[in-house]
Amino acid sequence: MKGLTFDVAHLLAGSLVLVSFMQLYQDRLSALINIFAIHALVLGASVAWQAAAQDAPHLYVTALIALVFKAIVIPMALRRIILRLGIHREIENVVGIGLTMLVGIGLVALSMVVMLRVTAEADPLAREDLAFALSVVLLGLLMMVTRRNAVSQIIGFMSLENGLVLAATGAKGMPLVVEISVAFSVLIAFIVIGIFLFRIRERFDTVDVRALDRFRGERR
Amino acid sequence: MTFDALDAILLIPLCAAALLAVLPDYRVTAILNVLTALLTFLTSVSLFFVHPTSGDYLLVDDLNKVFIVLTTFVAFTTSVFSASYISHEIEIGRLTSNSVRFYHAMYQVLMFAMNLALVANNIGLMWVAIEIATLTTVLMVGIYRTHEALEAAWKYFILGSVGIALALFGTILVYMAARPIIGEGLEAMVWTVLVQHAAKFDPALLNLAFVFLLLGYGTKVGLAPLHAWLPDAHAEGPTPISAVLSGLLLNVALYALLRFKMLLALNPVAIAPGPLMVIMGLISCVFAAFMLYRRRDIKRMFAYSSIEHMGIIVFAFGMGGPLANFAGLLHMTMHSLTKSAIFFAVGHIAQVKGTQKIADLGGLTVTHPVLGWGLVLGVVAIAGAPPLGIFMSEFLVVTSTFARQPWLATALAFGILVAFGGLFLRLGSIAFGEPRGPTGSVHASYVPMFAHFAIVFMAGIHLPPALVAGFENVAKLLG
Amino acid sequence: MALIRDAVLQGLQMLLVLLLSPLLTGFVRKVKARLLRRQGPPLLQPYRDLARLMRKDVVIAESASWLFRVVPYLVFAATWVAAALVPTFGSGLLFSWTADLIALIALLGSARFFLALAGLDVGTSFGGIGTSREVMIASLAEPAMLMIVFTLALIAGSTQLSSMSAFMNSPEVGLRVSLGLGLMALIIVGIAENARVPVDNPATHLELTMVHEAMVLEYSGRHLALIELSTFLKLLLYVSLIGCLFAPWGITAAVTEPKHLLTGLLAYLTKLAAGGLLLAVFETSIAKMRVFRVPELLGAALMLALLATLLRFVSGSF
Amino acid sequence: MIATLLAGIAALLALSLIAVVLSRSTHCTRVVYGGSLLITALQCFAAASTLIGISAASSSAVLPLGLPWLGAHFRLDALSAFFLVVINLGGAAASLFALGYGRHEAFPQRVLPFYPAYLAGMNLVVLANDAFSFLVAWEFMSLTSWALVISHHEDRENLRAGFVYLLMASFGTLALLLGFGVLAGTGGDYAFDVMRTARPSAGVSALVLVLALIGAGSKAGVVPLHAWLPLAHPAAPSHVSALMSGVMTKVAIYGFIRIVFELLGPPAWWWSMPVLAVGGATAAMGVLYALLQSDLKRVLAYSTIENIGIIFAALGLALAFKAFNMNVIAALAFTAALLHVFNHSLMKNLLFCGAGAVHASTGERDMEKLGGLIHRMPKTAFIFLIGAMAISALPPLNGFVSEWLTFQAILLSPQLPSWGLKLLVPAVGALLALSAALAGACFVRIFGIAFLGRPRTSAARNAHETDATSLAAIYLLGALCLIAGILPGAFIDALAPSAQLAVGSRMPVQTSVEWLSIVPIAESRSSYNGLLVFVFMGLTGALAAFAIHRLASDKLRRSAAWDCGYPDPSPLTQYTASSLSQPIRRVFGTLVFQAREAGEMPPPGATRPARLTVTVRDPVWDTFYAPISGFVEYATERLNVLQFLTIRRYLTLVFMALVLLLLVLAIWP
Repeated sequence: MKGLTFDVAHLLAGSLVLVSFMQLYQDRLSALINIFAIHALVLGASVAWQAAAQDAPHLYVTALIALVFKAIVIPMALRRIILRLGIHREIENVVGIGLTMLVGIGLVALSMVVMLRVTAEADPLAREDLAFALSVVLLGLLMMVTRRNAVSQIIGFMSLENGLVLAATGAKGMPLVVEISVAFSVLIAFIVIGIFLFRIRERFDTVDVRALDRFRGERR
Repeated sequence: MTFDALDAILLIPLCAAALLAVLPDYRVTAILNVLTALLTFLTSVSLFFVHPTSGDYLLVDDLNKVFIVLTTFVAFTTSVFSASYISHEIEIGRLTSNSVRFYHAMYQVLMFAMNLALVANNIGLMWVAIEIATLTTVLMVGIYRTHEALEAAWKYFILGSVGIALALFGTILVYMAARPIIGEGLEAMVWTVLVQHAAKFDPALLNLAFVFLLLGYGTKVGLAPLHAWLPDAHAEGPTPISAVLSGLLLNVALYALLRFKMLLALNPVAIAPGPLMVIMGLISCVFAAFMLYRRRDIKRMFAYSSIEHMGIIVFAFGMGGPLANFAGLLHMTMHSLTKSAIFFAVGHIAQVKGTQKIADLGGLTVTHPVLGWGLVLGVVAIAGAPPLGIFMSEFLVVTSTFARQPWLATALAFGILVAFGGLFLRLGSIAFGEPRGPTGSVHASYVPMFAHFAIVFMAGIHLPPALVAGFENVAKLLG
Repeated sequence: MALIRDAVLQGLQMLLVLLLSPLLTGFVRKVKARLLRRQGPPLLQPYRDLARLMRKDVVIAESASWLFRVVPYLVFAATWVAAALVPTFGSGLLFSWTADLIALIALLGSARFFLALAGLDVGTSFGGIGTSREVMIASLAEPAMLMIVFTLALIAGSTQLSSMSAFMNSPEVGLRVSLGLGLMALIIVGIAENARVPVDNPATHLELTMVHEAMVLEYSGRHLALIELSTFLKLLLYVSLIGCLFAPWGITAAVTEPKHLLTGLLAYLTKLAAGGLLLAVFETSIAKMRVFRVPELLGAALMLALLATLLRFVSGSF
Repeated sequence: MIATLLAGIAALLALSLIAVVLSRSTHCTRVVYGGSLLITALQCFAAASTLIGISAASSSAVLPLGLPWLGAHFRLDALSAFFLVVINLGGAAASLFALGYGRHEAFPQRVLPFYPAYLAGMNLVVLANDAFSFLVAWEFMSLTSWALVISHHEDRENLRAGFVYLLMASFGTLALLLGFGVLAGTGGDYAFDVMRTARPSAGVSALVLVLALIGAGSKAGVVPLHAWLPLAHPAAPSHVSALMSGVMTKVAIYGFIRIVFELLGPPAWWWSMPVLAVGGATAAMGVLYALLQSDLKRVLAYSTIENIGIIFAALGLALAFKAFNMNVIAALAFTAALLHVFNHSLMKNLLFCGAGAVHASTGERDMEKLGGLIHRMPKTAFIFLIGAMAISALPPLNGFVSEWLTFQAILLSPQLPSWGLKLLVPAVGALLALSAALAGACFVRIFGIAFLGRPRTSAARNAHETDATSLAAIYLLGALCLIAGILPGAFIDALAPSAQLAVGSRMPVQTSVEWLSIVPIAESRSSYNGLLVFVFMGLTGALAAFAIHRLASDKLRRSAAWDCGYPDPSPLTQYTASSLSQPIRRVFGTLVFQAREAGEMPPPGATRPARLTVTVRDPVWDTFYAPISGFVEYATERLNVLQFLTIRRYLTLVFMALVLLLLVLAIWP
């Protein structure tokens, strides 16, 4: 039984990394959003599995949040945004897909190396989980820095945060997990609302020198 | 549970925030704000006399006592300054009474969050508190709703969130490291417990955790290259918030960093956290020093000087040892007081001149002697000139380092010198030279500013033995 | 008794230099004239000139200040005191230790200082020319002179003229490189300081070539007489300086009996004559040089003296 | 004794507070300057009494100030007593002068609060007995003087001068701070008493020597760290300039002596070489700079640099002799240095006050616009002449005595067994000789152009004699110059304890020598008697005058100037400052400053005037300062880009930092 739990958790966590890679691969926003929904779905599944495995019922709440909020609400909201902003078939990579993937692989390798230095008596489940979680986090960050469009950056951030939740739930018996995931959902809600409010189309990136000259007068 | 001072410093701001959110008149709310801050301050002072028991969630020890008292005090003086500042903003219509109500509520929430972060005995709780603080400050930075303000708020928000996320990951890792030793559940996140067992934690996990915490909380401290949010947030938000950010929020993040440093220091096998902090501190100090030169916006300039000083402080704590730690604590205190005082002055200056562009300021000592000389005094203090407090701490940092690591000390001295040049270069055109801009009189509250200067001056001349004892004690704790 | 005798001797020396100095200048002029196959002025002409100038009224410019009138006396006093301190017939006189060689140079320096100021006082362009050239020459001649003093002092182990001449008289001073260098430098400096050819021409009033004469251009009557006299004194001083340092024969350390005095005087007079003769021959055999060549000459002197000093520093045997 | 001195300092600080309070009142000027005159005079007497041994030789005190576990240590010993005399004598004279001169001040409230504080700061520096108090006082001194320098900040130049000054000052302070850091060692004990006992290793003490030379040297204005001095000193009000030039540079020298001669223990043979080299270079460069300036106060500032060079050279000699245990000769060199410190403080105070009087009555500092002042301000002219003579090292005034002693020390240095020194010392001697001669030229130039000749502008034509109080101050200084010149023995003896303290020996007693002459080593070797020189010159001069007015005609007619028959009524045909120094510029300037003259002669018939343009480059600025400012420019330019990145780029920074640290962890053993 122990072996099975471990394998399933491992599988789910690994597939989360895989989905992150799929996200990196996508350059169409609408497709990206779909993939993110899947990302959240997998997360929900793995959290639920952890809940079962650690028989920690409160984790189901987290799983529920992941499912409802991240897999359904947010993607819908984002879809509406991109439709309204008319950027749903935007292609916007800073660096080419291939390179991004390459870097992503490097990151995963790095996180493995760093994690496997952890002595084995910290139980393997946590250890493997953490390795995956770390790579998800790094991939999310990578996404944020390689995408020019606000929406895809948010998605990057959210997958980063998925990695966090994965880690948190993987950490057996960690208190406050629910609170933390809630807090993060609030954070994300803020971001999405922010985009809504300020019509931030490419706000992340329109902070260019001309704008600064006009607004800041900091330039010589 | 029994209600004591510890809960009080959390509950007072919280209740006040709720109250302020509903009260309409901004004059009343301003006064209420001041009173609340005063009350919180008095309560925090009482911590020295009544010794509350630290539970699983809250703790009070010598380390955070210092921070709490400093925070509540500066919060109080800032609220006094904020009262006069806000009234002027209302008059010129930059703020509506609604937004002011929101502002005051947020102010108290911020106080609550910072106090919570300081007294939290639980690394998760501390993280939550710091996140709340971040969100509130984001909202307050954006309060003017101008393009620049929103812009700055947004930048702050995004970078802050990422930092927060990294910090959370670090926190989780710490828990993971602690769990095998302490066992599952709340225990494994409680400071007091962690500290006892830190020696047995898995070093690799601790190292990893510290990297994430350094970057996560380092973002809030404003260390280069994670500093990007800081200058704009300072420049575009209302000045009281700039004062609070520089004077308090950075310290709170620093406090978190220190806690984890202590944790790592207790583990013999883990990497020494010192070198990392020293390097980042040095980079921040020198980098910010150079950034001072081409600033056009007075508030942004002082924001960069905050980065520089945070760099010095982190450097000092990174060096470690009783002397350097003492210097770091002293420098942190002095910097909070001085920098917030400078922002008080700058706030009034910006109000009376109607601009915060350095190019449009000039001859302040002629047109507004009190403000002008106040600013000069502040810059002299912040540049580390005697007989003011920062000179003492910089003296201790540099000399104590030079005996151990001459090149590091030389680099630090270089940074300090460059910053000195940058500050005085600008000061010359702001405070002296031919007057520029409107010369109308200003109805300002000079009390907070000069109160701070008085304390800084006294500290530079003579540190009260009690304070010294306290600091030395804390310095020992920090190892 | 001894004190009185010393005082008398000291006074005698002062009078001696004062009285002999015009004669020396006259002698030099005479010899120069003869070398040029001219009759030349009589030997005592300088005395006559002085007397005539004394009798004439003084005419000074409206723009002249009190300083202009005081300077001649100061210059005269400084030069006379300096000249009186150089051993002539006997060394170790009563006040010989009042000022050593360095102080003596400085005394001459103060004389020059005042003269230069006088050149500027009236506010004429010629005075300016004189002063500006004079200070330029001085700025090189003085360090050269000091370096020479260093050399000699290092050889003699003293800056005290009496003991220096005594040492030079003593057998242990042989022929030394540094001495030779010092002597050459000293001669160049002396020529420059006394405004002789080739640095300056005491006999000309060709405005653009003159230095010393341009400074004193505005002086007349008794003032001019004093300045002339101090010029004579300065020449005498340098000749007797060279005499007492490089040809110290006949200078008695302690003048106690008349015969010492007599021998000393005779030796001194012969030295003066020789010096004057050599100077005249030198001046007639060389042409005046352009003002801006002068620094090179003096620079050479400075370098020679510095070299001498260095040699002395490096080893006592040079 | 120390208690009274500290009380005096406290009184000065209180006075500056009073100045803030009274800033509106009209009596403020009189109160402040009168008060500081009184206090500094008392301080001066107190210090002098210890110096000549009336009261206890050395006393110390500890106040519960400054560093908590250290406290503020203060100590009064012979050295600090001597420098206290210098400081407070200068302070008293300047305050007296300011009682009159201060009335011309347009914005007294910008000067008065800082003036007493500045005096207090200088007093504190020489009393401080631990590194922290020393540096606090040192930097406080710099700050207050900075405030005084920029007191006329409506002029942008002054602001710039103040900026450069403050930057260099804090640079020096940091150098000293590092030096003390080394001396204190890991123990972190900053009390001088501990440092005295500690014997640092060779490398450490070498480092400290260099840092002290940089730190104290930058304040004293040694080349190449002098750049701020000629900017800052003239910018301040004249009585403050007098203090900065005459006194504060001496405080810097005190710092150097205290650290290198006392705290650092027995010197190594090579220590003297950098000091000597710097001293010689400073002396020569300073006076050459001075000869190229036409701003009266700037010339004086540069001449300060020259004299600082002389002092450092003498100190270098003292170090050399001390290193080889020739303590008696070391004492000679050291005494020469201290005596020059004292003399220069007198002369420079005098000259700056004189310049201030001229500025007050004509509103001009540019010599080219002055002239003929001796007619309009005879009293000032006379005493200024005395000062000029003194600083040109002419007997029988005081400047000559100290230079004479220095030369005597040089003449004794062949005994030094080190070859490097054998070659260096004569070169330095030549440089000193050169600078002495050039200084004479420089002051002929100042006095001749500014005071003699015919007035060049209406401002000079309508000048009026300055007020009695100012004159009193200047004449007091002049009298002291004369006394120190004709009775040097007494002053040399007063310096004996300081020499004893610093080099462990002293010069032979001078006051007992017959006829009051001074004899450094032995009478057969060298001696000088200022008194007799003075008397003789007086007598002979008087005799000549008497004889002439008896025998010769004493008639006197005034008429137009002769001027070789072409007298020109226009005063513009006079020699100007720049034309007067043209020959010297040609001789030295082409070498040192790459001075180039370009003459432009209009073609025949053209009516426009011919032009002569002179270009002078400052080698020091070109080699040291321009690159640094260029580097800062470049660095700020490059780094400033980081202010304008997009959020994504900022995130990239964070990301890279994270990856970097993770890599570090990955490769961590």
